[in-house]
Amino acid sequence: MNLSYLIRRLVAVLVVMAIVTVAVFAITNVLPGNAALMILGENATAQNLAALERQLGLDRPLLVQYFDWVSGVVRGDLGMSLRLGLPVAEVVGSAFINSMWLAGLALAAVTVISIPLGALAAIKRGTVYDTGIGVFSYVGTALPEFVTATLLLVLFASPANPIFPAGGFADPMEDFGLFLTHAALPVATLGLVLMAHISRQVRSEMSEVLSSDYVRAARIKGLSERRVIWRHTLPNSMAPAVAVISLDIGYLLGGIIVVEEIFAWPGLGRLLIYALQNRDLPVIQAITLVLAVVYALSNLISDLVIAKLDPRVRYG
Amino acid sequence: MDSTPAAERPVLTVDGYSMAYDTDEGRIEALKNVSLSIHRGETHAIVGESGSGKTTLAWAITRYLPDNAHDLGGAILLSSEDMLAKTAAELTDLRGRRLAMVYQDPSSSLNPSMTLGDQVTEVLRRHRAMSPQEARSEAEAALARTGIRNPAAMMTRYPHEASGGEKQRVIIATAFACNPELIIFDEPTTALDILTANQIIELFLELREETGVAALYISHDLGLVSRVADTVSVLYQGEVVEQGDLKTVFAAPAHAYTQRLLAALPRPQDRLAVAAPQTDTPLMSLENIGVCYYTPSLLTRLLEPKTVAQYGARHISFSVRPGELLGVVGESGSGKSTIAKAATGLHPFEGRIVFDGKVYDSARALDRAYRRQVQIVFQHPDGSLNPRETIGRILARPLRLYDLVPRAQIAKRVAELLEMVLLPPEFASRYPHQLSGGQKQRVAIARAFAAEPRLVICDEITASLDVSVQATMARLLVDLQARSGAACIFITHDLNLVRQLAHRIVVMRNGAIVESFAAEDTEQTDRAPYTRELIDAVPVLDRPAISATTEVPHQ
Amino acid sequence: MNFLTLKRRHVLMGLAATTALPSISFAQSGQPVSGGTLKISHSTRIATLNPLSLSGPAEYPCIDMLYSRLTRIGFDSQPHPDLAESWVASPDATEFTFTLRAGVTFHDGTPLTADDVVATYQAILNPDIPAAATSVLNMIDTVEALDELTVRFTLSSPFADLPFSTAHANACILSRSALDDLTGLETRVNGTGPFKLETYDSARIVRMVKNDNYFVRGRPYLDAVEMLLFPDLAAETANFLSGTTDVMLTVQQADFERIAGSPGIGGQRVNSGRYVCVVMRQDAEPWNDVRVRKALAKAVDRQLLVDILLEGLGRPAYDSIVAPELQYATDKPEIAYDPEGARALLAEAGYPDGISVTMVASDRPAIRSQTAIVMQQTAAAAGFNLDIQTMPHDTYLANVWRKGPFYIGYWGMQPTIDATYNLLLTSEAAYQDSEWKNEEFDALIQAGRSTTDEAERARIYAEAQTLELAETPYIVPFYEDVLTANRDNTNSWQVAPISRYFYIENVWLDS
Amino acid sequence: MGRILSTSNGVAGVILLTIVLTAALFGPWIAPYDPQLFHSQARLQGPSATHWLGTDQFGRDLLSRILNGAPSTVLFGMGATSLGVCAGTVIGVIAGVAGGRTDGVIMRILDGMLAMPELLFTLLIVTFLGGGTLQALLAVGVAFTPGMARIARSAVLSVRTREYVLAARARGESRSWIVLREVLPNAIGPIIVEATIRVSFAIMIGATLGFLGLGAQPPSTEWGLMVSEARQFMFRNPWGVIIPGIAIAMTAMGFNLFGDALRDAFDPKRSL
Repeated sequence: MNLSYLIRRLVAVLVVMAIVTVAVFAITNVLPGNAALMILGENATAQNLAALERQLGLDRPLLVQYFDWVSGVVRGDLGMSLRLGLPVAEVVGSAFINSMWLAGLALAAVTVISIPLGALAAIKRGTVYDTGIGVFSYVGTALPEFVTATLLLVLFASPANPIFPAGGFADPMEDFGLFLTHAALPVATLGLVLMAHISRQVRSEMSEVLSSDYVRAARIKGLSERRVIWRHTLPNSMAPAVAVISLDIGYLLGGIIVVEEIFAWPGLGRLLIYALQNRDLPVIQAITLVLAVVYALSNLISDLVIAKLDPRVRYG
Repeated sequence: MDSTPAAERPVLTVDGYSMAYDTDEGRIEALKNVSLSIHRGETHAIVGESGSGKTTLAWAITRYLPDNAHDLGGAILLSSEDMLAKTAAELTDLRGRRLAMVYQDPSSSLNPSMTLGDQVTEVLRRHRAMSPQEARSEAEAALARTGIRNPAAMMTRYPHEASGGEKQRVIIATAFACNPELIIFDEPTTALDILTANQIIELFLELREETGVAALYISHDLGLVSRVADTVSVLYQGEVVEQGDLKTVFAAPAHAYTQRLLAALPRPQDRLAVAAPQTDTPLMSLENIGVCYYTPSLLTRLLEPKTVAQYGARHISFSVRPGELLGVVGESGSGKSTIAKAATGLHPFEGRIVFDGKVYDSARALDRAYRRQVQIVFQHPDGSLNPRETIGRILARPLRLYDLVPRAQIAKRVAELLEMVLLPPEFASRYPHQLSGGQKQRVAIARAFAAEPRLVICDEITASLDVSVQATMARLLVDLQARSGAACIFITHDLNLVRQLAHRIVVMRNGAIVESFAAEDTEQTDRAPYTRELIDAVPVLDRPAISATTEVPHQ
Repeated sequence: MNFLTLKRRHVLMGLAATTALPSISFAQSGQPVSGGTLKISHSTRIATLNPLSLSGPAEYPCIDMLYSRLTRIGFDSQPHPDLAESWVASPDATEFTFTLRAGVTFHDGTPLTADDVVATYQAILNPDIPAAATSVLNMIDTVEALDELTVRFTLSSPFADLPFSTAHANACILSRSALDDLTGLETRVNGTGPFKLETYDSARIVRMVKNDNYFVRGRPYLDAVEMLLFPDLAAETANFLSGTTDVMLTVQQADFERIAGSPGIGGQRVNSGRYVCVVMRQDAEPWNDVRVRKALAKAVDRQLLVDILLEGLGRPAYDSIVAPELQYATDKPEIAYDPEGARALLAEAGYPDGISVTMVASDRPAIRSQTAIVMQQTAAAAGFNLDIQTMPHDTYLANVWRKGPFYIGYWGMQPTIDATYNLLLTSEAAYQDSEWKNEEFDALIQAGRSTTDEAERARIYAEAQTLELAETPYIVPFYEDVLTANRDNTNSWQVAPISRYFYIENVWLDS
Repeated sequence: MGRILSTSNGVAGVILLTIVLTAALFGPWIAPYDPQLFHSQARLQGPSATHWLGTDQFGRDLLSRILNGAPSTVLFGMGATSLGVCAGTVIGVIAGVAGGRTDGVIMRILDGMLAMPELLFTLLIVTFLGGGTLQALLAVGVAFTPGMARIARSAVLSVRTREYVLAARARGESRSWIVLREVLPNAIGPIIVEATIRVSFAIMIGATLGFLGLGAQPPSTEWGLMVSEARQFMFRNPWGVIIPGIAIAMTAMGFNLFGDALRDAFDPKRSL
């Protein structure tokens, strides 16, 4: 991984950030109504509205607002949330941590479960495992999160059998066990779609490796089936598997938005929907920026992991 | 179990073996009643064209058949033990220890994420129960035996860090590691360039003498087989049509198919070239042509100054006289195809092209008149024709583009073109996927000549065809050249074929011209060492030429 | 225990109201026990604690616990003393003098003085500071502190209901130091209320703890109150039923029966004046013609709306924005669902084959679009072909509210008839959107607010209400009930019809 | 077509698709009741003889609403995808054919648009256009464009290096002829396959927008909206949530299976 490639990737990330912020700024500002109107709601007399707009700085020309905001970001100050009257960094910060807990757990569960599942389906091609996983993967990818979430709520968190709490959050630092019970259903919802998709991809990658010349050569060398799978097939399927997972991180970050809304998980997703409904521009900007950076970094990290797993891959 | 003593008992006996594949279109017989036997120290060659079933035989012997394959009958005995009866456990124990294999493509047959050393030691530790240290030193010795210069370093390298030749040596070392009774060689040199292939053949002969191992050598190249094999079986559509001692079979082939294979072998002495051109004024000359594939970007130049631009070919100058056939010979990566792309404006180039007196100094300068007079035919028949168009419309396109023929006569002209390349006129309404490789290449040639060009560039047009089809394609090209008076630049890696067709030959290596000479001066002593090496590397059978019969319809 | 109807009581104005805080005795079990933490679940975010401008349903209980006001509306919808022990009004209702309770301190220990009251009201009346209470206090001319504990208000025009206005939810008394840092008000609290703010995490929880030196002895009973946010109704309901929370602030009509019927839970249904209204802009066709408005009034099946939308938890209304509970409210004649009558009126008004018109409904709260959908069904038979157009709330606020010809409004209950009419129907009303300009009506309202004579005010407001019914400026199909629920261990949890005052200091938990 | 039916995926896909498409085309006409009609006595009932799939909170017949909602949900998915496919293909082909600097610039912009998760990107555009079915359709279409452009570009690039295209360029064919007659006919295959699979994704996003209240607005019978409206009554009549959920899943699965079968028919080598 030589220097020029790394610099080019980082420059690309910065360019993307610029595009994202301009786009978000343009989008949220062209709409009718603004944060002040939303705060006052039906108490918005003309006089009240003008006062609040002045207080929130919404009366300044668009371009001035944008460059003030950018100069703030460069200094690390993301500005104040229009609706919540709190520094955006604080509001988005705590939400970010909660969302990363959710995304992290979902990603871990997905990786631990879907890779072996996919491998099993590929190795035992044509058997009941294969078709079973095939059906699971098709059903999984066809259920939107809000349907899965609602069904899980009805099944596991209804008053009839409250196995899991129906949403809500517990601080992992204070009581990790309680936190896990709260996180169980959201992680399951997020994970289901991903597991279905990734196990199918791993299955097709593994099948290709199993039909490769070098696996055939390994078998003809008389190596035990276990060694052929563990030493020749799996290592070479890891790189494409990681590539598939990194592609789905975007889907995961999107899915968070819906799952947090349903399970009352105080994360970025829910904050974003609240900010969008209330035209809270600085918060929308901050969240979009954070999600885009997380997405770009995860792609970069997965590229590094792939380079580590597959010696052929050189970035130059 | 017959009582012949171990020495005379054959290592491998295939007795009346047949098998078939179940496919969507029903059951297809791949091997019909195949019998052969190989004794210790003997090398038995299986010769046949693609689709003859020779590779299927290799998988049958190693019992590594896909799920849709079924044994129909007969036996395969390894030292009189029936392989068909072996259990999976017995097979895993036997493979690598008593039976090994060397593959056609070394770069895809090695695990990309494992060092070369580990891929040799794992066989030793599996079958000869060696400790890791013993295995490592034994592996190093095995690599050294295959002539690899620095075996210790090679042990730690990954496959992508070694050349094609080095990888094939590692595979050979792995195969010989446990002194197996039988090794199957499945076209081990096809994927390598001629010189490296030659070295691998030498290595094979040495190791065979040393170990006395029985070898089954599968190949489509009769010339090569004549250098390595003691006995031979000729396979045609799954059947052994001829078998016996190699010398006698090649000297007096009994079966028509064998005769045709031998006849199709290009021999420099069987000259096919049209009459040499009289005038010396060139039709086209390339002056100092250079093609650059990669120029480092500003950023890379800033950070890694040592990266340099990479050229496909540089300082190339040669000329072609009207009606002449100029042979351009070189290995893959020598830049010969790059010149073809430059000459047809498919890739920007430096330097000048002078055609029929007119000067062109860049790819964009090549105007329509030039493009009509200079046509190109490519190597892969499958890729040359647009799968979505009928053969008739493909052939009609040049006629319409250069409006050579009034609209009404186009259909008639297309029929004439098809006959010109010995294809029935009703092929006009067919689609490319309904034709064989040879037939598709003929349509591509017909399309080139449809434009009534003055120069046709043939970029390895015979490389992906079977030997027998190659011969007829070469003869067709020469006939069309004679009839149309067009000049031709014939690009190939097959020196014998080019010596049959060309008036002059240009030898290229690493993007530069080694030398150029008249075809008849090839055997001169003052040839450049690289050219001499090329000539020696390709053995020529000393059979007298036999007139070729018409092509067997199946192709 | 449900408060079905509240009996109306007149408070004699003119005399210093000296009655102490109404000690509401409950036929509940046993003596109140102090201690414990009350957990209240709610589904809308507590976006800010700034008492001057907040308006969220979950935000009102917070400032009711954290702050006090001069006066406070009781469960009888009448103003009661709070920080002001007593007040005296001049006969012509242009001057009011409030005497503050002695020995009251803010949460930070600083004493409450008249100067704090004056500073608070000057902030509310300051045009540069956004304040929701301005519309009901704009008649105040000057506010002066006569001495440490007395404040005098002089009004620019007579206004008998000032004690109702000083009880406005957003008229909390702030300390002078708090008023210097306005943005600080969003997150920091220094009030005089029964509870002090401990943690404020708008995404999850607002926790308030007991204020030991609250000016009412022996209150509050609770050690702490936690407001827990559940944006998703299903999650909120499940947590409440499973006992994680003690009180569910607002219960949806759809779930009320099921929740109230669950073991260990008591549902409370309080009639209130919250209403949905159909706004018909009368400066253009066809709504300028009163017959068309009357025809639409006949095209609405009010009982069906109550049964289907409110699951019966509400009362049909007959096109008056004045809630029955309000002082001087008169009984309104029923308007039956009469499609033929409506069709005849339309024909008479020149629309023989009915009217097609677009009705706009914002998507929040959902009751707006639901009302529109049900009206579409019933009005079709009466010759009204309604095309329902739903849109996000922000687009509605910006483009349609007070501009569009025909849309659904949704308003909470106001404390007095004067406040109710001045909000919407008088020509200079704060949020006038019907363009129904009637001088006679304006004069009546002006007169109503300037006399303190009970009988006179009753006559004036009765006449105003008959005028409203005659002209039908709005179609008001029903009044919603306020629905809340609490576990059996939570005692004397109540919600006022106006749902701004909660008296959580009186709530106590069984041990 | 034969090859598509040969695999089990293909058969399942075709069956599901026929059900869904018949519902989408003839739904409103074969619905037993008017989807907006109230049966106020039969509110929130499970499946019964009169109402085969039960009723919602206003007593409206769920089967009629599903059939009536089919066109808006399914055609939404197809409309949004075809919008994304057309725009994406045009951009992808331009990038693929032009190559060099234009290709670089277009790819950077696409990377910018793909930097955000697709649902987030759609949410932003929907708030930009304001809620509503048409706006949601436009938003999903725009959100799909970068993904489709990338696929179109790679399809074009893989075809551009084929020798029959090089032969055409060598012959001196015009660029537009090469694109229309040689490149596109052969690149369209993978594009259509990807488009079919993306329709299921578009339907799910459309339903999610409906669920969040940013897509179709009441009284529409869009399935996502139906689920969100029924959630309030889920413990009194779970069918209100389950039935639209199953309908969405069936449609998405139908397109997924059919898309995979189509992909296998085009290049069997990559079959699963």
